[in-house]
Amino acid sequence: MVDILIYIAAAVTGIAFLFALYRFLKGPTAADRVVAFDTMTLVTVVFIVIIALAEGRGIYLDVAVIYALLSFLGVIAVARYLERGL
Amino acid sequence: MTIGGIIGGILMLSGAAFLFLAGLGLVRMPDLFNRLQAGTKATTLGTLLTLAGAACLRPDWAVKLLLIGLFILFTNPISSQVLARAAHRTGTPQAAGTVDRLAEDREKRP
Amino acid sequence: MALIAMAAGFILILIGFYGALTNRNILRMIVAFTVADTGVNIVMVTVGYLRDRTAPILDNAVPAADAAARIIDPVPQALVLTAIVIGMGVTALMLAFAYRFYEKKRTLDITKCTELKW
Amino acid sequence: MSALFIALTILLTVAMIGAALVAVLGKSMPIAILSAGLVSLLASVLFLLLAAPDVAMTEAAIGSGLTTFLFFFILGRVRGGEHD
Repeated sequence: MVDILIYIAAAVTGIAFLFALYRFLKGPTAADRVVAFDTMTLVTVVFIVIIALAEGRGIYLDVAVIYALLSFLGVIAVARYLERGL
Repeated sequence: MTIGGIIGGILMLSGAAFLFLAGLGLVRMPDLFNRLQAGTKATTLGTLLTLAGAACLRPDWAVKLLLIGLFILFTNPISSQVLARAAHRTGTPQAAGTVDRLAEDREKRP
Repeated sequence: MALIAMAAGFILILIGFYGALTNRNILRMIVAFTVADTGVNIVMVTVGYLRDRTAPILDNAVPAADAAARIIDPVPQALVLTAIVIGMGVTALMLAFAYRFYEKKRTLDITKCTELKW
Repeated sequence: MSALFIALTILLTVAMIGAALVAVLGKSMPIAILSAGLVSLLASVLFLLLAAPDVAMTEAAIGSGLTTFLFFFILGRVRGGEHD
Protein backbone atom coordinates (compact mmCIF):
# COMPACT_ATOMS: atom_id res chain seq x y z
CA MET A 1 0.00 0.00 0.00
CA VAL A 2 2.71 2.45 1.04
CA ASP A 3 4.88 1.18 -1.82
CA ILE A 4 2.15 2.08 -4.30
CA LEU A 5 1.96 5.60 -2.83
CA ILE A 6 5.74 5.98 -3.21
CA TYR A 7 5.51 4.77 -6.83
CA ILE A 8 2.81 7.33 -7.64
CA ALA A 9 4.80 10.12 -5.94
CA ALA A 10 7.90 9.15 -7.95
CA ALA A 11 5.92 9.19 -11.21
CA VAL A 12 4.41 12.62 -10.57
CA THR A 13 7.83 13.99 -9.57
CA GLY A 14 9.29 12.53 -12.78
CA ILE A 15 6.71 14.43 -14.82
CA ALA A 16 7.72 17.65 -13.01
CA PHE A 17 11.36 16.84 -13.81
CA LEU A 18 10.48 16.45 -17.50
CA PHE A 19 8.72 19.85 -17.48
CA ALA A 20 11.78 21.52 -15.95
CA LEU A 21 14.01 19.75 -18.50
CA TYR A 22 11.84 21.11 -21.32
CA ARG A 23 12.24 24.64 -19.97
CA PHE A 24 15.99 24.10 -19.61
CA LEU A 25 16.41 22.89 -23.19
CA LYS A 26 14.13 25.54 -24.73
CA GLY A 27 14.35 28.60 -22.46
CA PRO A 28 14.62 31.82 -24.47
CA THR A 29 16.91 33.74 -22.09
CA ALA A 30 19.75 32.64 -19.83
CA ALA A 31 17.83 33.44 -16.63
CA ASP A 32 15.02 31.07 -17.68
CA ARG A 33 17.51 28.22 -17.84
CA VAL A 34 18.89 29.13 -14.42
CA VAL A 35 15.36 28.98 -12.96
CA ALA A 36 14.91 25.54 -14.54
CA PHE A 37 18.30 24.47 -13.08
CA ASP A 38 17.21 25.55 -9.60
CA THR A 39 13.92 23.65 -9.92
CA MET A 40 15.72 20.53 -11.14
CA THR A 41 18.07 20.50 -8.15
CA LEU A 42 15.14 20.57 -5.73
CA VAL A 43 13.31 17.85 -7.66
CA THR A 44 16.54 15.83 -7.48
CA VAL A 45 16.56 16.14 -3.66
CA VAL A 46 13.08 14.55 -3.70
CA PHE A 47 14.42 11.78 -5.98
CA ILE A 48 17.22 11.05 -3.50
CA VAL A 49 14.76 10.82 -0.59
CA ILE A 50 12.59 8.42 -2.63
CA ILE A 51 15.63 6.27 -3.50
CA ALA A 52 16.63 6.15 0.17
CA LEU A 53 13.08 5.08 1.14
CA ALA A 54 13.06 2.38 -1.54
CA GLU A 55 16.48 0.97 -0.62
CA GLY A 56 15.98 1.36 3.13
CA ARG A 57 19.45 2.83 3.67
CA GLY A 58 19.62 5.95 5.83
CA ILE A 59 23.16 6.73 4.68
CA TYR A 60 21.86 7.87 1.28
CA LEU A 61 20.33 10.96 2.87
CA ASP A 62 23.79 12.50 3.35
CA VAL A 63 23.92 13.08 -0.40
CA ALA A 64 20.71 15.10 -0.10
CA VAL A 65 22.31 17.18 2.66
CA ILE A 66 25.25 17.98 0.33
CA TYR A 67 22.79 18.86 -2.46
CA ALA A 68 20.73 21.19 -0.29
CA LEU A 69 23.88 22.95 0.91
CA LEU A 70 25.75 23.30 -2.37
CA SER A 71 23.14 23.49 -5.13
CA PHE A 72 22.60 27.21 -4.67
CA LEU A 73 26.30 27.96 -5.21
CA GLY A 74 26.07 27.54 -8.97
CA VAL A 75 22.91 29.66 -9.13
CA ILE A 76 24.58 32.46 -7.16
CA ALA A 77 27.70 32.27 -9.36
CA VAL A 78 25.73 32.58 -12.62
CA ALA A 79 23.49 35.33 -11.19
CA ARG A 80 26.51 37.38 -10.12
CA TYR A 81 28.03 36.82 -13.56
CA LEU A 82 24.86 38.03 -15.30
CA GLU A 83 24.88 41.08 -13.02
CA ARG A 84 28.41 42.03 -14.21
CA GLY A 85 29.99 41.12 -10.92
CA LEU A 86 32.14 38.31 -9.47
CA MET B 1 -0.32 -0.73 7.63
CA THR B 2 0.05 1.77 10.41
CA ILE B 3 -1.43 5.22 10.82
CA GLY B 4 1.98 6.83 10.31
CA GLY B 5 2.37 5.08 6.98
CA ILE B 6 -0.95 6.42 5.69
CA ILE B 7 -0.19 9.99 6.83
CA GLY B 8 3.32 9.83 5.37
CA GLY B 9 2.06 8.54 2.03
CA ILE B 10 -0.58 11.26 1.78
CA LEU B 11 2.00 13.94 2.66
CA MET B 12 4.39 12.61 0.00
CA LEU B 13 1.60 12.60 -2.58
CA SER B 14 0.66 16.20 -1.80
CA GLY B 15 4.30 17.24 -2.02
CA ALA B 16 4.61 15.52 -5.41
CA ALA B 17 1.43 17.32 -6.53
CA PHE B 18 2.99 20.69 -5.59
CA LEU B 19 6.16 19.76 -7.53
CA PHE B 20 3.98 18.87 -10.53
CA LEU B 21 2.20 22.25 -10.31
CA ALA B 22 5.60 23.98 -10.12
CA GLY B 23 6.73 22.22 -13.30
CA LEU B 24 3.47 23.09 -15.04
CA GLY B 25 3.90 26.74 -14.08
CA LEU B 26 7.49 26.62 -15.33
CA VAL B 27 6.23 25.55 -18.75
CA ARG B 28 3.05 27.62 -19.02
CA MET B 29 3.91 31.01 -17.45
CA PRO B 30 4.53 33.89 -19.91
CA ASP B 31 7.72 35.59 -18.69
CA LEU B 32 10.71 35.12 -16.41
CA PHE B 33 9.40 36.59 -13.15
CA ASN B 34 6.22 34.53 -13.16
CA ARG B 35 8.29 31.42 -13.90
CA LEU B 36 10.61 32.31 -11.02
CA GLN B 37 7.68 32.58 -8.64
CA ALA B 38 6.24 29.25 -9.76
CA GLY B 39 9.57 27.46 -9.87
CA THR B 40 10.85 28.57 -6.47
CA LYS B 41 8.00 28.95 -3.97
CA ALA B 42 5.93 25.93 -4.99
CA THR B 43 9.04 23.76 -5.21
CA THR B 44 10.11 24.73 -1.68
CA LEU B 45 6.70 23.78 -0.27
CA GLY B 46 6.61 20.53 -2.25
CA THR B 47 10.07 19.49 -1.08
CA LEU B 48 9.27 20.29 2.56
CA LEU B 49 6.02 18.29 2.38
CA THR B 50 7.86 15.33 0.86
CA LEU B 51 10.50 15.46 3.61
CA ALA B 52 7.74 15.54 6.26
CA GLY B 53 6.12 12.51 4.63
CA ALA B 54 9.40 10.60 4.63
CA ALA B 55 9.86 11.48 8.31
CA CYS B 56 6.40 10.00 9.03
CA LEU B 57 7.29 6.82 7.10
CA ARG B 58 10.67 6.31 8.80
CA PRO B 59 10.74 8.11 12.20
CA ASP B 60 14.38 7.15 12.87
CA TRP B 61 15.58 9.38 9.99
CA ALA B 62 13.76 12.46 11.31
CA VAL B 63 16.86 14.40 12.44
CA LYS B 64 18.62 14.12 9.08
CA LEU B 65 15.44 15.02 7.16
CA LEU B 66 14.93 18.04 9.43
CA LEU B 67 18.49 19.14 8.61
CA ILE B 68 17.79 18.87 4.86
CA GLY B 69 14.60 20.89 5.27
CA LEU B 70 16.42 23.60 7.23
CA PHE B 71 19.13 23.91 4.59
CA ILE B 72 16.56 24.15 1.79
CA LEU B 73 14.62 26.74 3.79
CA PHE B 74 17.81 28.81 4.20
CA THR B 75 19.36 28.58 0.75
CA ASN B 76 16.44 28.59 -1.69
CA PRO B 77 15.11 32.12 -0.99
CA ILE B 78 18.66 33.50 -1.22
CA SER B 79 19.25 32.07 -4.69
CA SER B 80 15.78 33.14 -5.85
CA GLN B 81 16.26 36.71 -4.67
CA VAL B 82 19.76 37.04 -6.18
CA LEU B 83 18.49 35.69 -9.50
CA ALA B 84 15.47 38.01 -9.57
CA ARG B 85 17.67 41.02 -8.79
CA ALA B 86 20.12 40.11 -11.58
CA ALA B 87 17.28 39.59 -14.07
CA HIS B 88 15.66 42.92 -13.16
CA ARG B 89 18.89 44.87 -13.38
CA THR B 90 19.83 43.45 -16.78
CA GLY B 91 16.43 44.38 -18.23
CA THR B 92 14.80 41.02 -18.88
CA PRO B 93 11.68 41.44 -21.09
CA GLN B 94 8.42 41.33 -19.13
CA ALA B 95 4.98 40.16 -20.16
CA ALA B 96 2.37 42.58 -21.48
CA GLY B 97 0.48 44.37 -18.70
CA THR B 98 3.20 44.12 -16.04
CA VAL B 99 3.18 46.98 -13.51
CA ASP B 100 6.83 47.58 -12.53
CA ARG B 101 6.83 49.93 -9.50
CA LEU B 102 10.57 49.54 -8.91
CA ALA B 103 11.51 50.83 -12.38
CA GLU B 104 9.05 53.73 -11.99
CA ASP B 105 10.67 54.70 -8.68
CA ARG B 106 14.13 54.49 -10.24
CA GLU B 107 13.01 56.85 -13.03
CA LYS B 108 11.38 59.28 -10.59
CA ARG B 109 14.28 59.57 -8.13
CA PRO B 110 17.55 58.71 -9.83
CA MET C 1 20.09 -0.92 -15.28
CA ALA C 2 23.85 -1.31 -15.49
CA LEU C 3 23.66 -1.58 -19.30
CA ILE C 4 21.70 1.68 -19.57
CA ALA C 5 24.14 3.46 -17.28
CA MET C 6 27.13 2.15 -19.25
CA ALA C 7 25.53 3.32 -22.52
CA ALA C 8 24.98 6.75 -20.95
CA GLY C 9 28.65 6.90 -19.95
CA PHE C 10 29.91 5.99 -23.43
CA ILE C 11 27.55 8.47 -25.11
CA LEU C 12 28.81 11.19 -22.76
CA ILE C 13 32.43 10.32 -23.66
CA LEU C 14 31.62 10.54 -27.39
CA ILE C 15 29.78 13.88 -27.00
CA GLY C 16 32.67 15.30 -24.99
CA PHE C 17 35.31 14.25 -27.52
CA TYR C 18 33.22 15.63 -30.38
CA GLY C 19 32.94 18.98 -28.63
CA ALA C 20 36.63 19.08 -27.74
CA LEU C 21 37.63 18.34 -31.34
CA THR C 22 35.26 20.69 -33.17
CA ASN C 23 35.24 23.84 -31.01
CA ARG C 24 37.81 26.60 -31.47
CA ASN C 25 37.11 28.54 -28.28
CA ILE C 26 39.44 27.16 -25.62
CA LEU C 27 36.89 27.49 -22.79
CA ARG C 28 34.38 25.45 -24.79
CA MET C 29 37.03 22.74 -25.20
CA ILE C 30 37.57 22.63 -21.42
CA VAL C 31 33.79 22.35 -20.83
CA ALA C 32 33.62 19.44 -23.29
CA PHE C 33 36.56 17.81 -21.50
CA THR C 34 34.62 18.05 -18.22
CA VAL C 35 31.65 16.26 -19.84
CA ALA C 36 33.93 13.47 -21.10
CA ASP C 37 35.50 13.18 -17.63
CA THR C 38 32.07 12.62 -16.09
CA GLY C 39 31.36 9.91 -18.68
CA VAL C 40 34.57 8.06 -17.83
CA ASN C 41 33.66 8.12 -14.12
CA ILE C 42 30.19 6.69 -14.87
CA VAL C 43 31.66 3.83 -16.92
CA MET C 44 34.16 2.96 -14.17
CA VAL C 45 31.51 2.85 -11.45
CA THR C 46 29.22 0.78 -13.68
CA VAL C 47 31.96 -1.84 -14.21
CA GLY C 48 32.05 -2.49 -10.46
CA TYR C 49 28.28 -2.78 -10.04
CA LEU C 50 26.65 -6.08 -9.05
CA ARG C 51 22.93 -6.81 -9.12
CA ASP C 52 20.77 -6.99 -5.97
CA ARG C 53 23.50 -5.76 -3.68
CA THR C 54 23.82 -2.59 -1.68
CA ALA C 55 26.34 0.11 -0.86
CA PRO C 56 29.57 -0.92 0.92
CA ILE C 57 28.88 1.00 4.15
CA LEU C 58 28.25 -0.97 7.32
CA ASP C 59 25.43 0.20 9.56
CA ASN C 60 22.25 -1.26 11.08
CA ALA C 61 20.82 -2.29 7.71
CA VAL C 62 23.96 -4.25 6.76
CA PRO C 63 25.55 -6.04 9.76
CA ALA C 64 29.22 -6.98 9.56
CA ALA C 65 28.56 -10.74 9.79
CA ASP C 66 26.99 -11.23 6.36
CA ALA C 67 28.49 -8.15 4.76
CA ALA C 68 30.59 -10.07 2.21
CA ALA C 69 27.48 -11.53 0.57
CA ARG C 70 25.49 -8.32 0.45
CA ILE C 71 27.77 -5.44 -0.50
CA ILE C 72 29.37 -4.60 -3.84
CA ASP C 73 33.08 -4.17 -4.50
CA PRO C 74 34.32 -0.86 -3.03
CA VAL C 75 37.62 -0.75 -4.95
CA PRO C 76 36.29 0.84 -8.23
CA GLN C 77 34.44 3.42 -6.14
CA ALA C 78 37.67 4.37 -4.36
CA LEU C 79 39.43 4.71 -7.73
CA VAL C 80 36.64 6.92 -9.10
CA LEU C 81 36.74 9.02 -5.94
CA THR C 82 40.41 9.73 -6.62
CA ALA C 83 39.70 10.35 -10.31
CA ILE C 84 37.07 13.00 -9.56
CA VAL C 85 39.44 15.00 -7.35
CA ILE C 86 42.30 14.71 -9.86
CA GLY C 87 39.91 15.72 -12.66
CA MET C 88 39.08 18.90 -10.74
CA GLY C 89 42.81 19.62 -10.41
CA VAL C 90 43.38 19.06 -14.14
CA THR C 91 40.45 21.34 -14.98
CA ALA C 92 41.84 24.09 -12.73
CA LEU C 93 45.25 23.76 -14.40
CA MET C 94 43.71 24.00 -17.88
CA LEU C 95 41.73 27.07 -16.82
CA ALA C 96 44.92 28.68 -15.53
CA PHE C 97 46.58 28.04 -18.93
CA ALA C 98 43.53 29.47 -20.71
CA TYR C 99 43.73 32.64 -18.61
CA ARG C 100 47.47 32.95 -19.30
CA PHE C 101 46.79 32.51 -23.03
CA TYR C 102 44.14 35.25 -22.86
CA GLU C 103 46.51 37.62 -21.07
CA LYS C 104 49.14 37.04 -23.76
CA LYS C 105 46.95 37.19 -26.88
CA ARG C 106 43.76 39.05 -25.76
CA THR C 107 41.68 36.34 -27.46
CA LEU C 108 40.32 32.86 -26.71
CA ASP C 109 40.51 31.49 -30.27
CA ILE C 110 43.16 28.78 -30.48
CA THR C 111 43.69 29.30 -34.24
CA LYS C 112 45.41 32.58 -33.31
CA CYS C 113 48.13 30.61 -31.53
CA THR C 114 50.62 30.26 -34.40
CA GLU C 115 54.12 30.55 -32.91
CA LEU C 116 54.98 26.90 -33.40
CA LYS C 117 53.75 26.76 -37.01
CA TRP C 118 55.94 27.39 -40.01
CA MET D 1 11.50 -1.63 -6.56
CA SER D 2 13.54 -2.55 -9.61
CA ALA D 3 11.13 -1.02 -12.14
CA LEU D 4 11.34 2.31 -10.29
CA PHE D 5 15.13 2.27 -10.51
CA ILE D 6 15.14 1.38 -14.21
CA ALA D 7 12.67 4.17 -14.99
CA LEU D 8 14.78 6.66 -13.00
CA THR D 9 17.92 5.54 -14.84
CA ILE D 10 16.30 6.09 -18.23
CA LEU D 11 15.03 9.53 -17.16
CA LEU D 12 18.46 10.57 -15.88
CA THR D 13 20.15 9.25 -19.04
CA VAL D 14 17.87 11.26 -21.33
CA ALA D 15 18.34 14.41 -19.24
CA MET D 16 22.13 13.96 -19.13
CA ILE D 17 22.44 13.51 -22.89
CA GLY D 18 20.23 16.57 -23.53
CA ALA D 19 22.28 18.69 -21.13
CA ALA D 20 25.55 17.45 -22.67
CA LEU D 21 24.32 18.36 -26.17
CA VAL D 22 23.43 21.85 -24.92
CA ALA D 23 26.88 22.12 -23.31
CA VAL D 24 28.70 21.17 -26.53
CA LEU D 25 26.54 22.65 -29.28
CA GLY D 26 24.92 25.69 -27.62
CA LYS D 27 25.67 29.29 -28.52
CA SER D 28 26.19 31.08 -25.21
CA MET D 29 29.13 30.43 -22.89
CA PRO D 30 27.49 30.65 -19.41
CA ILE D 31 24.73 28.30 -20.55
CA ALA D 32 27.38 25.77 -21.63
CA ILE D 33 29.05 25.96 -18.21
CA LEU D 34 25.71 25.60 -16.41
CA SER D 35 24.85 22.58 -18.59
CA ALA D 36 28.15 20.91 -17.70
CA GLY D 37 27.28 21.47 -14.04
CA LEU D 38 23.87 19.92 -14.64
CA VAL D 39 25.50 16.84 -16.22
CA SER D 40 27.63 16.41 -13.08
CA LEU D 41 24.60 16.91 -10.83
CA LEU D 42 22.56 14.24 -12.62
CA ALA D 43 25.56 11.91 -12.79
CA SER D 44 25.76 12.01 -9.00
CA VAL D 45 22.17 10.71 -8.76
CA LEU D 46 23.18 7.97 -11.20
CA PHE D 47 26.10 7.10 -8.89
CA LEU D 48 23.60 6.87 -6.04
CA LEU D 49 21.47 4.46 -8.08
CA LEU D 50 24.61 2.40 -8.75
CA ALA D 51 25.08 2.04 -4.93
CA ALA D 52 28.03 4.41 -4.53
CA PRO D 53 26.94 7.17 -2.10
CA ASP D 54 30.47 8.35 -1.32
CA VAL D 55 31.21 8.94 -5.01
CA ALA D 56 27.87 10.71 -5.32
CA MET D 57 28.75 13.07 -2.46
CA THR D 58 32.16 13.91 -3.94
CA GLU D 59 30.72 14.44 -7.41
CA ALA D 60 27.98 16.76 -6.10
CA ALA D 61 30.44 18.81 -4.07
CA ILE D 62 33.44 18.99 -6.42
CA GLY D 63 32.17 18.24 -9.91
CA SER D 64 29.12 20.42 -9.69
CA GLY D 65 29.85 23.11 -7.13
CA LEU D 66 33.55 23.87 -7.25
CA THR D 67 34.11 23.36 -11.00
CA THR D 68 31.17 25.62 -11.93
CA PHE D 69 32.47 28.30 -9.58
CA LEU D 70 35.99 28.05 -11.10
CA PHE D 71 34.61 28.34 -14.64
CA PHE D 72 32.59 31.44 -13.79
CA PHE D 73 35.58 32.97 -12.00
CA ILE D 74 37.70 32.63 -15.17
CA LEU D 75 34.81 33.69 -17.43
CA GLY D 76 34.33 36.89 -15.43
CA ARG D 77 38.04 37.68 -15.86
CA VAL D 78 38.18 37.12 -19.62
CA ARG D 79 35.03 39.10 -20.39
CA GLY D 80 35.46 41.23 -23.51
CA GLY D 81 37.59 38.67 -25.33
CA GLU D 82 34.81 36.19 -26.08
CA HIS D 83 34.05 36.81 -29.73
CA ASP D 84 33.20 33.28 -30.80
